[in-house]
Amino acid sequence: MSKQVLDRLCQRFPEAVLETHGFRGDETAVVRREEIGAIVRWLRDEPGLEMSMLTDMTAVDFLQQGHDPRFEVVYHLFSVPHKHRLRLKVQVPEQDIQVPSLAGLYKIADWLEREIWDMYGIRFKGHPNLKRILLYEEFVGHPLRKDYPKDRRQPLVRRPENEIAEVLARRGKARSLPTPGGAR
Amino acid sequence: MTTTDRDLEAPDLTTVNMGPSHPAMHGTIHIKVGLEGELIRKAEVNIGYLHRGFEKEAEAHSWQQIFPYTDRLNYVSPMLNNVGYALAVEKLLGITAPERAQYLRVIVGEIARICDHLTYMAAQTMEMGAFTPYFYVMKGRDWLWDLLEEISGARLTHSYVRIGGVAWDLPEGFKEKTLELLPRIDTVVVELDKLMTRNRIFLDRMQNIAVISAEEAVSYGWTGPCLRGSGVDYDVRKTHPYLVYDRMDFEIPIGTDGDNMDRYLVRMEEMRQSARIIRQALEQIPPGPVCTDDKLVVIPRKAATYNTIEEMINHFKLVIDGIRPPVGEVYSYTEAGNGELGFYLVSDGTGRPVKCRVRPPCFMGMAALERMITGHMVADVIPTFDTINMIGGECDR
Amino acid sequence: MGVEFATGKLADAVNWARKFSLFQYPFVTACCGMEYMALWGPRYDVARFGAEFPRFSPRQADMLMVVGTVTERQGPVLKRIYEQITEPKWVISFGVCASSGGFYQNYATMPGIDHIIPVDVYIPGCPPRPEAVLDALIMLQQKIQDGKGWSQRQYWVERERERLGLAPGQSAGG
Amino acid sequence: MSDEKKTDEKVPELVAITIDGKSYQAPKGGNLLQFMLGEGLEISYFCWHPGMSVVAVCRQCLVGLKNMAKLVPACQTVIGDGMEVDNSSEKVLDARRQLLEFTLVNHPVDCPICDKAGECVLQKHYMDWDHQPSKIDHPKVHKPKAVDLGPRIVLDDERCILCTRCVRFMREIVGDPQLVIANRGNHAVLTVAPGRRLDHPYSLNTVDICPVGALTDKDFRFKIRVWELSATRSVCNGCATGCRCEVHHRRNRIYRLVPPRYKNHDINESWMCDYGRYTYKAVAADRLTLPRVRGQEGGWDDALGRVADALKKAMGGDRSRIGVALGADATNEDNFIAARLALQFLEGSRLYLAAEPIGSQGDTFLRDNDPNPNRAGAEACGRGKAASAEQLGADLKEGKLDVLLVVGDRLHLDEEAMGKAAALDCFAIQATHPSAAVSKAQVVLPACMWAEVDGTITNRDRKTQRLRAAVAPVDFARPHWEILVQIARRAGLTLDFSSASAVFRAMSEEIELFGGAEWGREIPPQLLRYAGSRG
Repeated sequence: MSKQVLDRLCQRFPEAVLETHGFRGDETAVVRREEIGAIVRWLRDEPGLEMSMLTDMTAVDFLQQGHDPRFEVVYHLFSVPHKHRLRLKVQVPEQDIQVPSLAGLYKIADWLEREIWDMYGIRFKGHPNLKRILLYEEFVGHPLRKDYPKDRRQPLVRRPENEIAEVLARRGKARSLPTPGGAR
Repeated sequence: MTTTDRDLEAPDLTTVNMGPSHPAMHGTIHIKVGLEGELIRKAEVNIGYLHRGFEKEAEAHSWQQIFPYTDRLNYVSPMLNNVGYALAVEKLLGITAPERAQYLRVIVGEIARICDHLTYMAAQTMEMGAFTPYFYVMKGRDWLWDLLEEISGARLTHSYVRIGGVAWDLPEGFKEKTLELLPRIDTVVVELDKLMTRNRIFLDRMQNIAVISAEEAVSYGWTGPCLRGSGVDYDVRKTHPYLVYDRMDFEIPIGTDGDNMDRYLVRMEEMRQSARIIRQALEQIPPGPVCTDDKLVVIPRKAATYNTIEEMINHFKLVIDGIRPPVGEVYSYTEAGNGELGFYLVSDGTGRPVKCRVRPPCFMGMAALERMITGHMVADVIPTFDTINMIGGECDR
Repeated sequence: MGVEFATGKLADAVNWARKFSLFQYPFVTACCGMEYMALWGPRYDVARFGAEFPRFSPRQADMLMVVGTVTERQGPVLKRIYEQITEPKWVISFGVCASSGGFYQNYATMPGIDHIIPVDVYIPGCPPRPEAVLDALIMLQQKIQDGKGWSQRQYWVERERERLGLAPGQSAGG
Repeated sequence: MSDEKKTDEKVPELVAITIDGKSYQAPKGGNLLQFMLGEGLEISYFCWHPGMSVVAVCRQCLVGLKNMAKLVPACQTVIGDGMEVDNSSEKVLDARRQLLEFTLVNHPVDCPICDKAGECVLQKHYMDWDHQPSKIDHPKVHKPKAVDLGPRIVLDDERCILCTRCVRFMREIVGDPQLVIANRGNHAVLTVAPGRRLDHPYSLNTVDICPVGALTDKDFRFKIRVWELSATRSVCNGCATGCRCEVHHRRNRIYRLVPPRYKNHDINESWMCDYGRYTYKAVAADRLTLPRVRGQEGGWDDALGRVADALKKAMGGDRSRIGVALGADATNEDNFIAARLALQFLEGSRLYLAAEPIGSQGDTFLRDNDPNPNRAGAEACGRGKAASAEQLGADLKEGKLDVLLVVGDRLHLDEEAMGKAAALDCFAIQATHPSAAVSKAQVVLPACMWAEVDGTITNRDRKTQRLRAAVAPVDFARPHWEILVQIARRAGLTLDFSSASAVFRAMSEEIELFGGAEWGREIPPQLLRYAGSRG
């Protein structure tokens, strides 16, 4: 079922679909970044497809795998009337890190895109208010990038041991303090 | 805490902050409403207060080690998350659990679903001021937790499911206990029904409040009880049957007008259906192994591990380097308490996921909350928020 | 014999009264909340210990129960609530996440609430069983009866501050 | 397990062969196993090593050849024209499984206490090829355990699978056959030649190439499990050879240095000397952690301020009375900044090069007589204007200097010169460890060591290689170049660099020696766990 959808997509947008593959029954199409809006709109409105639900949307960072381009944004579409699914992917280079927004097509895209911006720092062109959703505005960087250290915390409340450490530093004492419970 | 705020500031609006720590905001969430009198003109929903970096942790652990983290996603029904994650990894590996394990997963999953909906009822009613049902519900939930504890050894965070099956078989006399318990659970549901469903005040605060049309619900990516409350017939267990749900005979309750009351009634009915499923599963469950014997997936028995070098190496490599799925990506979805719980896994062939994305059902609900409460009274925020049944661990991950 | 005796006895009486009328502020954030609900439920009726009555206004509460993971984003909220509670106040850290961050050791979570507020009783467990919570409650009551105050970590912080000649911080927030 | 083909100078004739029906262009007369590994094909082996002779004792790399009844070891097979290799048929895999089973018959159940576990080739092959339960219920043959083989190495004979890699290494690579295999059959044991100990200065390489946990390093064993470690690629700073190495560290503590495994590159192939391996200890041992002014520990502001003031004062007057000494142990970036400070901003000031005198500790294999890791680079940075340390001593004695700023720990002066230096207006030194010069200096600025900084160093063959920061700087230490930039700022000089890579860019434009050098991409430390065994 999903296979036919994929085939129709390839017929309709032969130049926009860069690559397709199926793994464990998940049909995937890698499409050109600029076309994603048009493609998704077509998938949503075309009779017989009607992929009315944007089930999920996320990004992947392939830093360790050394892929180029480094990021991928992944869309999972689902057709409530016809019960078929399709996965779309667009590749995002690190230099020009932005993707057209789908906020106009699906209501949920608004928050999902905000989350991707929050976690990966991928900009969405045309998004109404692209700001952090899970983390706080004071947070610097994007934690789900592979080069963000897992345990680099950015506290909002100053820790007492930090204050103590600063005082010690000012007075020229060693920095490493024994702290019960460990000041991480 | 009442403060005026800049970005919601308009000449005629009073801004009220509800949360992050608020009696009715189970889990921490922040709703900022701009009021005109008691009418909500503007609203802004802030989530993320319970963002604990699930995905970052998952990327730092081996495939098996992620189970305890999935427990704490939707911590009202941990078993369902276990099952969902296990199915995702099995899809990635291209293996299937033995039949008995699949039945066990159905059984524990449906018990967890009842717990989930009972907890929802407790929150819904208590936060609307009706404290009595809370005690009825807690009574019932503790009974169910006793069952799950007998199976898994833990009251709440079970980690009972394994990749390729489940940890161990049912304890002695489990079937009898469950069959004896289910009627008592039904009575709890009936009591709840009698207490609330025809209660005048309850109805006033639930009926025709926060109506969401089917189109809107779909566009918001709703799934599960909320979507069905809006009259859309979509339940993963029916449309894409997984495990052995295709052998079960059960109904999917559908709402009509998509208001708070429908979302409440759908859950009420689902508890009864889950009980049906459990009964059938307990009847049908075949004997047999509860886990695959694939050496590359399941760690060997302790006795063999400690006495032969082959099993020792096998155990060692599975624990240290972890399971090595093939390179690839899968999106696997199951019906959790709040709807379609999806896992999008990307593997590069090493023992750790490149990406372990959770598709949180109630995240979609929260996205719609702003639209749902705008135009209603400030008192309607609480019941509306409750019908979404937002679970912090799942929504913020 | 005399004044000290009388005042000493008076303090005991006050402490005795306090320990059986703990008004708790439940700062419920996460999974532990499920066990916290069970704690209220009919089976493990916390009312037996005079601590059943939740006050959702910090100004009327005297025991802060931090239930579940506290993230860095919640830090200011928690600290503010703690500071709004009037003296005398006690804090129970419910579950490992609140006590030490548990197995969430990453950018988002706080490695234990005692990094920003003092804690009287830590309850281990993920989540702790209600029995453990009741035990902790009894321990806290004993602590109140004895008129004992802060946690070991708090002593450490204050000692350090004193050693450096800083102003004594009433809360560990510094 | 990424192995690279040896790059021969003369391009060999390519012939067509097929492996599992797939056709390849292979070098005629080449080694089949090596070729298959180079092509990334899955094949198991224990005894073969690119740097050593082929003995085919483990038989683990058996493959099938067309028109050949028996299976043959790939490592001993010479590639010929039209060769048809079978690497995946059931027959081949079954043979390998049986071989592994035999290898495991007498192998002790030691993984939990074995230092190699986690990077053990035997474990890897069992999981990749065999993974079937044990069929043997006989008691295992017992052999000597925990044999003290030499000053640095402990041997466990039960774990040894008799691949003879270590024996061949001692005989062929370092030409000192200290190890032998004694006895016969399943009583064969690895041992040292009678009356000898395994004390060769390159003996620790046998630990690296040991596929199992038979030979272990006394210094490393039982400190940490290997899968906890992260690897950062860097360069050994033990001498002027500049061997490439991997720094294995966890939580800002270094546990060992190892050569990159099986990489056949020009400098040190996959070997390292024992001395170089232990140079990591200096990174943690009694470091200078805080700035000192006249022996008083204090904050950075004070210390930097004093140096800057002294410079300003001296700049006003005769600039030839300012002396700056480059360090032969500092990175090129550090020396480049120091040289630019001296030659451009302090026009007319004197430039020196502080370096350890050349000794006689070197040998013909890897270790060099010159103990300075970066003499060539420092000289290049000095643009030939840098005078020797002796010259510096002479100038001090003649009282030609008022201000002296020294980069690095390699300054050695005789008593008199030292005394003169101590009496200068300002004698500042950027050092990592206490030394005579440090004790005399008025301002001591704690600097980072090679394992704590990003940068490049240039070895005796004028080859520039990249250092990568493996651990965080100890307490308050800072990189040399950063200290210099801050001094310059405070002295009112616009020496603006924000990162070592920026310095490198400027450097590679100005100095032709670094023109061809590459900064390389930033590789985050790789956790040894999950990435699979290093075997």
